[in-house]
Amino acid sequence: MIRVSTDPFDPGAELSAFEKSANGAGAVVSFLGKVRGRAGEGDVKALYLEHYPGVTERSIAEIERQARKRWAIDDTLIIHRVGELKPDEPIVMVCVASAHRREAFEAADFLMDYLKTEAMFWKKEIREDGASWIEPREADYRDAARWKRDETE
Amino acid sequence: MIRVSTDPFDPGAELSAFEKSANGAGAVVSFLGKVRGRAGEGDVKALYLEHYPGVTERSIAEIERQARKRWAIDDTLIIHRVGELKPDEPIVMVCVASAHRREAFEAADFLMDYLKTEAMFWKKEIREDGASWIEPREADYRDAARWKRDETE
Amino acid sequence: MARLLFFGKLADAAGARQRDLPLGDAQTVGDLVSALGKQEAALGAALQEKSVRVIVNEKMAARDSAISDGDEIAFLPPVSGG
Amino acid sequence: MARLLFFGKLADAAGARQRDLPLGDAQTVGDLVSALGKQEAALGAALQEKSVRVIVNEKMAARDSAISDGDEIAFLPPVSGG
Repeated sequence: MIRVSTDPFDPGAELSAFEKSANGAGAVVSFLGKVRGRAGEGDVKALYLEHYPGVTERSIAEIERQARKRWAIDDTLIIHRVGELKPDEPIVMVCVASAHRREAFEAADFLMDYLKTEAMFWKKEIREDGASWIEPREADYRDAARWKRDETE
Repeated sequence: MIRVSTDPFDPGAELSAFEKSANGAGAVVSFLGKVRGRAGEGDVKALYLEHYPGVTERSIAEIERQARKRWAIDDTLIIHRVGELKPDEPIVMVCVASAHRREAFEAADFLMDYLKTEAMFWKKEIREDGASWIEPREADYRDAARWKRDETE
Repeated sequence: MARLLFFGKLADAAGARQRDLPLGDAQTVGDLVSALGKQEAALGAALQEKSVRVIVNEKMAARDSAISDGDEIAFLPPVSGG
Repeated sequence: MARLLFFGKLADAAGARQRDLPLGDAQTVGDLVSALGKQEAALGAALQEKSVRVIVNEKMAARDSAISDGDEIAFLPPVSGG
């Protein structure tokens, strides 16, 4: 399931519903991203996230389709907040259920790398001293490139 | 925190408490292992897990110490059930909080590999047609060996 | 008339997230960007960056993609989710 | 008298998870396993497997580790957690 929403979500409740509906899977990996209160340049007061309704959801669905092609996945859950978020608020959550832990770990890792570099979100950091749009770090592109390397090996 | 207990646990509630106490961390990865109702040799009625009280907890603490040496970890939670478990019951949960998602993913992955091959648990599979003690699969040893290879590179 | 959408830092450059604009002589995305740049140099330069992707009617497009009246033309800077 | 603990399949081989036993002449873990093997061949063979680890008084031990009265001597087959 893919959910892009301005509504806050409760990571514990999401994992609970997901793992129960994934009975039989054996392995469930979750990733939760929370807004960090500190950035390189100072204290973060808030994040503001924009998306392209419809197009963003389809860009995530395409990423999820790629994951299902590569790994034996029983089920996935992808939640992404948009709008204004305060420090420590959950911003993104990815859950993957699979028969085997290696597949669940790799698929969740892949989904996060691609959500960071391919999914259509734009993130503005609002600090005491101003605001700026964030772009993926070099490390994010490197992380995402790992999976492309794998494809050609 | 390390918890080895015959009591059932609620993965959603555990993640909820963990991620709230890990405020400031940014990235939280969880792994949940559930009893699978099917094994290679037939339907599983139950698992029976044994441990060596005191020694088992210390073997897990040693694994956790190794993880903290390798990755910048803010906090961890390791829960392992013992006693008799039915299919679909949560058996193991690992949560890792870190500033960065790569560290959180790798540390959780490492903890699970080592829990499978190093932590002092013994698992009996109770099937319709009998019962047998389980040993790590070849793949489990291979997974754990990945981290040793890394150390010497 | 076409509907232009600007995301992230491009909305700052355009001063709006959305703009309805007569296409005039512009027959491709590239033509449209050039025409905009003649009026607003900073916006033109921002849209011309290689990292900017274009989506026409919710489908990935290129600089030489044809555009026509009624199209929704979105300009996307590098994404940053998660 | 020492306390022997058997885990996993070794408890099946020993017929019990715990056994209190006079050490007799046994001065090392290896001596003890040999002595047990003379009475119970199957148990002796199971304990002699290379994959079986030994813990004496909650500390990892070897076959030539010394043992004495009052020790807790645990025999551990390959683990299988998670």
